[in-house]
Amino acid sequence: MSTQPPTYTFKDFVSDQEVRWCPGCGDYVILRAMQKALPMMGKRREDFVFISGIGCSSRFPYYMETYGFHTIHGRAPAIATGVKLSNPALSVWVMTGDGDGLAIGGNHMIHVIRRNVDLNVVLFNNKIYGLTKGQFSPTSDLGQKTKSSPYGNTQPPFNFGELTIGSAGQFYARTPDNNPNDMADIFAAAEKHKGTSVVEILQNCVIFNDGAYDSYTDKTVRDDMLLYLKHGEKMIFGKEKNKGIRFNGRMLEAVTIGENGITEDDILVHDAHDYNPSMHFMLTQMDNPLPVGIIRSVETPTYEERMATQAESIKNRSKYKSIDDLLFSGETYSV
Amino acid sequence: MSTQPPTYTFKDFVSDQEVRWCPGCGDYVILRAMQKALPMMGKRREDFVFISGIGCSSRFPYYMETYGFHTIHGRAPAIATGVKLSNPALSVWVMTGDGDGLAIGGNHMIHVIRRNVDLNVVLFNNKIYGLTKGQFSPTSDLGQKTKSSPYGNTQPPFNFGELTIGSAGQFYARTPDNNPNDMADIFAAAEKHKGTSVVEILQNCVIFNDGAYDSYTDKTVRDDMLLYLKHGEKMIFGKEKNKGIRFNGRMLEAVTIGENGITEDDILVHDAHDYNPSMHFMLTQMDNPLPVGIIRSVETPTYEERMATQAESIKNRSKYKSIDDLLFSGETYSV
Amino acid sequence: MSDTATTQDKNKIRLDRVVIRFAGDSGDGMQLTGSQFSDTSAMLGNDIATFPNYPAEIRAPEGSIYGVSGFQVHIGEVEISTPGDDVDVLVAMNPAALKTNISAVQHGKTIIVDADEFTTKNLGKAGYSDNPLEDGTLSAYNLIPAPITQLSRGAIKEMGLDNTSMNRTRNMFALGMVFWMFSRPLDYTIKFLEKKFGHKPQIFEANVKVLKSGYHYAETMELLSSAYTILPAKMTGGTYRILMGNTAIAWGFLAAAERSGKHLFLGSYPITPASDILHELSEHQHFGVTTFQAEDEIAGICSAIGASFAGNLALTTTSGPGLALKSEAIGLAVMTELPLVIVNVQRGGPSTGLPTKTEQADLLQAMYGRNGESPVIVVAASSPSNCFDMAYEASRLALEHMTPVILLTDGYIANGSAPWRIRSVNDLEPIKPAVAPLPGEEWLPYLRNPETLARRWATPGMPGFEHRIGGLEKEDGTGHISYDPENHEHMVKLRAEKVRRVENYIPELQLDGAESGDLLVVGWGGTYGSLHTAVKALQEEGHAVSLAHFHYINPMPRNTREVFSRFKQIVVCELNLGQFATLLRSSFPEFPYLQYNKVQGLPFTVFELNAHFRNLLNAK
Amino acid sequence: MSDTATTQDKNKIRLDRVVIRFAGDSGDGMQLTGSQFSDTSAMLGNDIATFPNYPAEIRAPEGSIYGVSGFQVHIGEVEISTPGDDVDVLVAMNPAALKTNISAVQHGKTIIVDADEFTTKNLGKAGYSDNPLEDGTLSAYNLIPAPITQLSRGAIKEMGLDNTSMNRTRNMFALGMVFWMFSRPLDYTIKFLEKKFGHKPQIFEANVKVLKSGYHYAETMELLSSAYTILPAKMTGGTYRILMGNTAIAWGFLAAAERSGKHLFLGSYPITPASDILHELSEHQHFGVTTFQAEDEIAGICSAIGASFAGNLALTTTSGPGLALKSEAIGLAVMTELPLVIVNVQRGGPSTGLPTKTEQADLLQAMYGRNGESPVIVVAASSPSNCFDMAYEASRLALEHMTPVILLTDGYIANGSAPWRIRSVNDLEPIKPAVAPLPGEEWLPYLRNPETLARRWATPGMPGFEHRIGGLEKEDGTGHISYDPENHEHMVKLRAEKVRRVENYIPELQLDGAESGDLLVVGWGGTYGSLHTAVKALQEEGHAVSLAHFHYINPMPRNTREVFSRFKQIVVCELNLGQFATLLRSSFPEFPYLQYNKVQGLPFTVFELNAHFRNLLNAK
Ligand SMILES: Cc1ncc(C[n+]2csc(CCOP(=O)(O)OP(=O)(O)O)c2C)c(N)n1
Ligand SMILES: Cc1ncc(C[n+]2csc(CCOP(=O)(O)OP(=O)(O)O)c2C)c(N)n1
Ligand code: SF4
Ligand code: SF4
Ligand SMILES: [Mg+2]
Ligand SMILES: [Mg+2]
Repeated sequence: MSTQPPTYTFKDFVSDQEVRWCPGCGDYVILRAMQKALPMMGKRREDFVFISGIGCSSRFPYYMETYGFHTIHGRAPAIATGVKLSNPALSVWVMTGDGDGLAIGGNHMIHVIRRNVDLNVVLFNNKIYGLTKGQFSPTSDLGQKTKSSPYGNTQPPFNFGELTIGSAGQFYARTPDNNPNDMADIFAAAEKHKGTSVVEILQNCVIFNDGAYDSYTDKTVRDDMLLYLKHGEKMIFGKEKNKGIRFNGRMLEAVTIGENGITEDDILVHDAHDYNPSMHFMLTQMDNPLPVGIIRSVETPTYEERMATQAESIKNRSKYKSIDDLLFSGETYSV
Repeated sequence: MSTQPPTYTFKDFVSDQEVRWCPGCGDYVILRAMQKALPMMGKRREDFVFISGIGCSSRFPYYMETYGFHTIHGRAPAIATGVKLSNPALSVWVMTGDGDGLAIGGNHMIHVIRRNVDLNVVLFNNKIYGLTKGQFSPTSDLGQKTKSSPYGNTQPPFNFGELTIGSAGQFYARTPDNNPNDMADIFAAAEKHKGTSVVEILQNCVIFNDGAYDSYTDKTVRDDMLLYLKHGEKMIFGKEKNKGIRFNGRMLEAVTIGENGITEDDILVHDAHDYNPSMHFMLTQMDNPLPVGIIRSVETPTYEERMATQAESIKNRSKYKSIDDLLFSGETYSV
Repeated sequence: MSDTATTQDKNKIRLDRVVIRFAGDSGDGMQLTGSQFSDTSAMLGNDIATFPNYPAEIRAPEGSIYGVSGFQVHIGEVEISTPGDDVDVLVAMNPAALKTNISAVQHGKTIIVDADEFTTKNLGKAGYSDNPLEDGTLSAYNLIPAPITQLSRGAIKEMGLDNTSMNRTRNMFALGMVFWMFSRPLDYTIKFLEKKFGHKPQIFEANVKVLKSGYHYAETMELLSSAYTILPAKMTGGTYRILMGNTAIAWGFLAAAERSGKHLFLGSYPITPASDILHELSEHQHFGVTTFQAEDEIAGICSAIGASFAGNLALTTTSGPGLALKSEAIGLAVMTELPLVIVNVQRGGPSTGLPTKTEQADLLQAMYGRNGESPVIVVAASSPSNCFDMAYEASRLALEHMTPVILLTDGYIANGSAPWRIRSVNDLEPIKPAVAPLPGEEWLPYLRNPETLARRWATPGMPGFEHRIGGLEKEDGTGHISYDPENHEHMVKLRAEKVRRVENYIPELQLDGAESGDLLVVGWGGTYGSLHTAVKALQEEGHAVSLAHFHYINPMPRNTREVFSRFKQIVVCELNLGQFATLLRSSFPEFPYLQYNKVQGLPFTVFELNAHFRNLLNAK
Repeated sequence: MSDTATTQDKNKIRLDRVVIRFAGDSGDGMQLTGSQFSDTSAMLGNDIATFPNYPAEIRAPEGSIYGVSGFQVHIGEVEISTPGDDVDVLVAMNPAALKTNISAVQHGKTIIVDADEFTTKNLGKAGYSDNPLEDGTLSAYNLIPAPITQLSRGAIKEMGLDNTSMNRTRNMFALGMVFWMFSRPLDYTIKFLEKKFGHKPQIFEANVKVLKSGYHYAETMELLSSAYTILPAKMTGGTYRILMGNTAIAWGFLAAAERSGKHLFLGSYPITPASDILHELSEHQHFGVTTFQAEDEIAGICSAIGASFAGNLALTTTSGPGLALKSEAIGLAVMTELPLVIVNVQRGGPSTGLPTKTEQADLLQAMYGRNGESPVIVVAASSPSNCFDMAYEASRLALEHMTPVILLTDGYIANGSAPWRIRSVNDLEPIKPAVAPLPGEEWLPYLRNPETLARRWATPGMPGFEHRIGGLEKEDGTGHISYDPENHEHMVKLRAEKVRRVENYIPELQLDGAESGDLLVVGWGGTYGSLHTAVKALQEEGHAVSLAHFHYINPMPRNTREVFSRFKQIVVCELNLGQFATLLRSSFPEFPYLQYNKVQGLPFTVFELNAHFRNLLNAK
């Protein structure tokens, strides 16, 4: 870690493994965005670690020329915690899916967020189990027909933004899978953020849930259906940039500037750094338009920082300077 | 279920098992409150089922003269789901602790809440693992010294209210362990509510975390530190009933009526039934005063209702009226 | 199909069996093609067995080696128990399909390829540097290079379809060719296409046209000196259907629910190759079946335990890694003596292993994978259609003996299919679940049936039987928590004895072959087809060899020791390193056991078994 | 304590060993009292073994049967290997303590009770209808009813303490009495009290006063015809301390981390009786130990696997149900060939079972509780102090052989304590973990050491060795995903062989006793003390009996077969229904194995073993 890292290009992060996702899968965009983002991060290649569970999305580490671990279903956050606590200098990424990260892995997910371990979590949310060929997931829509819900899904979905904030999350961003540059920027911001950074990607599965996000991302609607958030800027959207978000006394709502006496002054400014998560929570409650970008980004001590501080203070006080001190401590006697 | 249930008293719900909690444990109050509440519910005794995991709190079912199942650590919500889906006429209670329900059982907890299975979840939050003799739990305070955090806990806690709402929860109530009557009322409301009802009890463990809630519940402070919420009423508290809650443009805050030009009109009215959880979330963010009572109570279809509706509609359309229809369906041939 | 009916009877060479493998890109519809061939053959009265071979990837890039999908069909006038070792006819729709499948074809056998696909680009993707159709490497085979793509397109060129749709008909051309070769009529497939494409008449018509073109092409070009025919097999009279193992499992449970008067509850989490059971049961929720897709395997089994506590026929389905996760909860069902069926469709391990491949390496996990002395019943299904019976049996044992039952199948029989003689549920022996006594009768939660030791089962909602159970050690009778040392030992032994006594309620071991002899082949589970075929062939040659195939593993049939004692040699054959042999050695240490093992993610071939047994017989 | 020093030498009856049990209410401080007695005895040079018996409840109501807490001490001039079967002196602080402990006391032995506590109310709570001190039921014992409460209060009545504080000194009175009986000095305890109550001088003083009162009371009242003494044992020279099994485990890992140059990482979730290992290591985070209390057992082991991937000595600790939950993840460590130690402190099962009691019934789970062919090293500790050695051994094997190791202990040795001869970490054989080659050297993730087959280990942060591993089957060498059938079989066998070869790196089986004979007693794990004592007694009587005690279970020592062949009979003794016997039968089926089993949540008594072995020796 002593010398300046070399200047990398995305090619330095392409592994020799053939990429095996279905042609047209949204995962390709994520891979490319990541390979673009890593050279921006000012870290050495050997210090990146990608950890995944099981799922199409979890194949990700194989394609990165970094350290990687394709583990077992749902457990990537726990394994990544072990890696990070062992070597805090590493940049540790958890690559997961809506099934891997929120069904079987939901507990590890909320706990890692609560602890604020300095990991970057990227969740590929295609609202379906891809690898097992199309069962509903915890983010599938009500009524969604899948192999295991042939008559329509009856389980209301998680909203991952809401859940992250409900788990005391300090960084949450959301981005569609059709804009690799924005995505790369978000990855870079996630890496820069100290603490658990959660990035949810609205990912299209062309085989089992094609078009899941068309109502937001289709060219014809996206200007009106997506709200691109930027810290410190007004929450304005729409083809004509004439719509915005205000608080109506109960919740956030979209309004048109110039209608019903609404002026730009009524429109809220996005403060991603507000320690109190109330506004961020309210943003996660919106779906028309759907907020994308960095919704929350607040720095508080990470778990490993707290641990390190504690260990340091023990060292200073402890009467045991070596293991032998401990073994021979207290009441001993000789024969 | 045909006839009117008999008139019960609390004694009808006392089992023959000797209660084995430590003298002075807050769990006794919960037990008594429950035994008081059940006769109010208009159900037959055989239709109550208490399901727990492992922990001091999870001993609860043994003491109730109802059906009961003391299962394994963390799994009560999943087991209760099976019971309820099998027999929706039952009143099914999940009795759990902060370790059982939020550490090992955290995933089942958030999923049961998301699905809105019509269960009543009572979580005894003593911020400690009691049964295993005093390790920190996911709700332990930062810095809390326990057997496994001899130098102070370094893991920031969950706020269970926040987590419930983050998991799309529709009913959340919170109550201290020193008021069995209020508690019984909340139990009755939880049972009445269709969908997952979450009740968090601020429970004192006299042995391993005595006084954890003194800063809220002690006689000398409780009027100023607890905000008793009632649906439809203004959020007013304080010994002099002169304090209240308002929204300051960013979050909720406590103010004094009559100071700085604040009048009663500025004080918010509690709407537990608001479908949008924004205000409820903001209430969970407060800790001075700490809101208690029913914070959210919104009826949406339960999981088992959705399932039943679907099964009914399949029945009407299906070409298979019997299993034999299915076995002999499609392409068959005779030899 | 009337215009081909005439060719059915004359000029045919009669075969007693044939193995055909259709192989192509994942997008080429090989599974459908293969099923059409096997279904048509079944309708003609052949015995059949099929096995699909899916690629591990969902949709690998076109033309890639790892994107090849295959479907093997074995049909016969004789009894067919396996999808067959060696392929008589390989249909390879592209170079990658040829490359990955040729090792299954012996010299002298037939290979049909779509010659149009052997372009430089496709050859490269498959890793061929030269074109095998031209460099003579296939000279030892009966190679039929047909311009399938061109001819398919030609047949429908005037219809104005787009390229993709035209290409999608290629499989029908190949199917037509093979139909001609084996003298199968087209009408079943045409009916099928009608149903499938009814709402898209143009696509329907195109497919039929191409199908017929393939048929006529084969006939016209006289690709083969003559067509073959396979006459109907001699099968027990009855109504048949083709059934996949996983569907059979699902139906077996539906039948068991019906015949036990219990509601069926499935708590599950998807995992290859078990998910299809969940899919199938999810289709039938109106039969009083509840399927609950849980957040993980633990919640899957726990919801089932809750459903069992509430009085249901409770079921959970999974594969190896999922069974590992369920370990702790199975122990709870053992302790609380609740009925529960756990289906484990085995796949290649350890860990994630080879998820799409078959194996038998979860046997010891099923036996011992829990803390404490935690006995369960373990049974195994031996074939796709036997899956129905064993699902029924597992339900019966769980409900009548009040204990968890693990039913082992594997990826091979779960995805394989075979003819199944349909039985009406009314013809099945009824199941009599343990029940609580009538109101007022004396009852305690751990009162037992003195014969089976099953406890009597009261469920929430029954007035007067309120009680509490749990995972702490129980006092026999009352079910109260007990730390008493003697009670604990009593209960540990009682739970073991309860499972042991199940041997009185299961059939004795039946041998395939004579009751004594030189060699006893021992197998269990999904290897039955191969073992049976190999042993039968040797018996026909006059060897004194028999097969003892186990469906019941814990407890084992009560005549096991006696059967073993009547043979000179015993060889235990398994798709693992010897797990059943381990079990047999500890149960019946008095016999020496030879082992024959294979751990390649593949079933045994009849050939390798045959050779091995022959060696053993000759060596002695 | 100078004023008692004079009584040390005269008028003493010399005993070679004595067993004392202190029993009272959970609040009575019996654990502390017992430790003071055993520590003092250790200081005097006695060999000792102790065992606490906690109630299942945290704090049961005062005076209740299930609230009784006990602590047994066995001290001797001779070698002591168990806390003892029968109690020579029982101290019972209340009726419930008498009731629950009297069965361990033989007629003629001594019982000291606090007579003040035998009130009608307390007798009722204990379920006595009559007062046993008065109704003659204790006439067969040497009963010493002392008014302990009254005398304790009397000794400090002028100090102005509140009632509760006064009552809390009662245990010191009893301790003083027993100190006198066995001629122990008080100074060690006085020093201890000073440290404990240093900040509360009044309480300190009160305790010392009461302690001395008890001592003088015993002396003055001439309760016993005379005091006893137990001379120092002949132990190997060195510095000793008393060590509890769980502490020994923790320290063994600290030492292994130091001697392997690795950072120690513990990922764990609390569970009785394993939590103390987590507690102990949490105290020492400044030694480069990271303890991570995870949300559950799965996260516990997974964080450890992550730590192992990152290059640490990784550890997870649990008990039975927790091991079940870790099953799937252990498989991942097997497949990725990462070093990992899993400590399983066994308790009574199945399911939640008897969580505070001991058992050995997780052996087969440790061996087989995973999907697929998933071999791991299994070792077991045999005594509290051996826990240190086996923790060190488990670390060595994991790091040098790149594979998970399961270390089995049990509640009995985990909570028991015994003298441990302290070794400086510098005197321990260094551990040489597998390492990646130097920068530039050729390397692949699954390149192996040709002898051990351990793969070479590169960890994140090392430039030039970036690579990816995972749970899918690996191609040997490259570590790439491979679905190749032959590679799979090769790897399955290789993983088994890697574990098998560990037999070349572990010591041979050493017998306690002659190399051949009439009876070989076989044991493993925590039963060593009882087996050793029982066998030694028979040897002293001239019987040809030896003990083969296994610390290494998978693989077993390479001379096992040979050792077995030299005895006429083999009896396998375990606290389960015969799990090691099952393993032995399948590994060495040529020998007949007798079994001796007990499943009562309790250790073997020397008495019952002795009787059983004697029968076997006579029968032959
Ligand atoms: C213990 C275990 N249970 C189940 C599975 C099967 N499984 C593999 S991936 C997966 C779901 C994948 O869904 P998701 O995480 O959304 O990933 P995607 O394929 O959609 O990217 C499941 C159920 C498994 N491999 N292991
Ligand atoms: C699988 C498993 N892991 C761990 C344990 C040990 N254990 C029992 S209860 C408990 C925590 C109890 O804490 P909580 O739920 O807060 O209950 P409390 O005792 O405080 O009421 C733990 C860790 C167990 N019984 N099973
Ligand atoms: S199945 Fe869906 S998620 Fe998986 S690779 Fe294919 S398109 Fe992508
Ligand atoms: S340990 Fe704490 S929570 Fe448990 S019974 Fe005692 S006081 Fe209650
Ligand atoms: Mg997905
Ligand atoms: Mg608690």
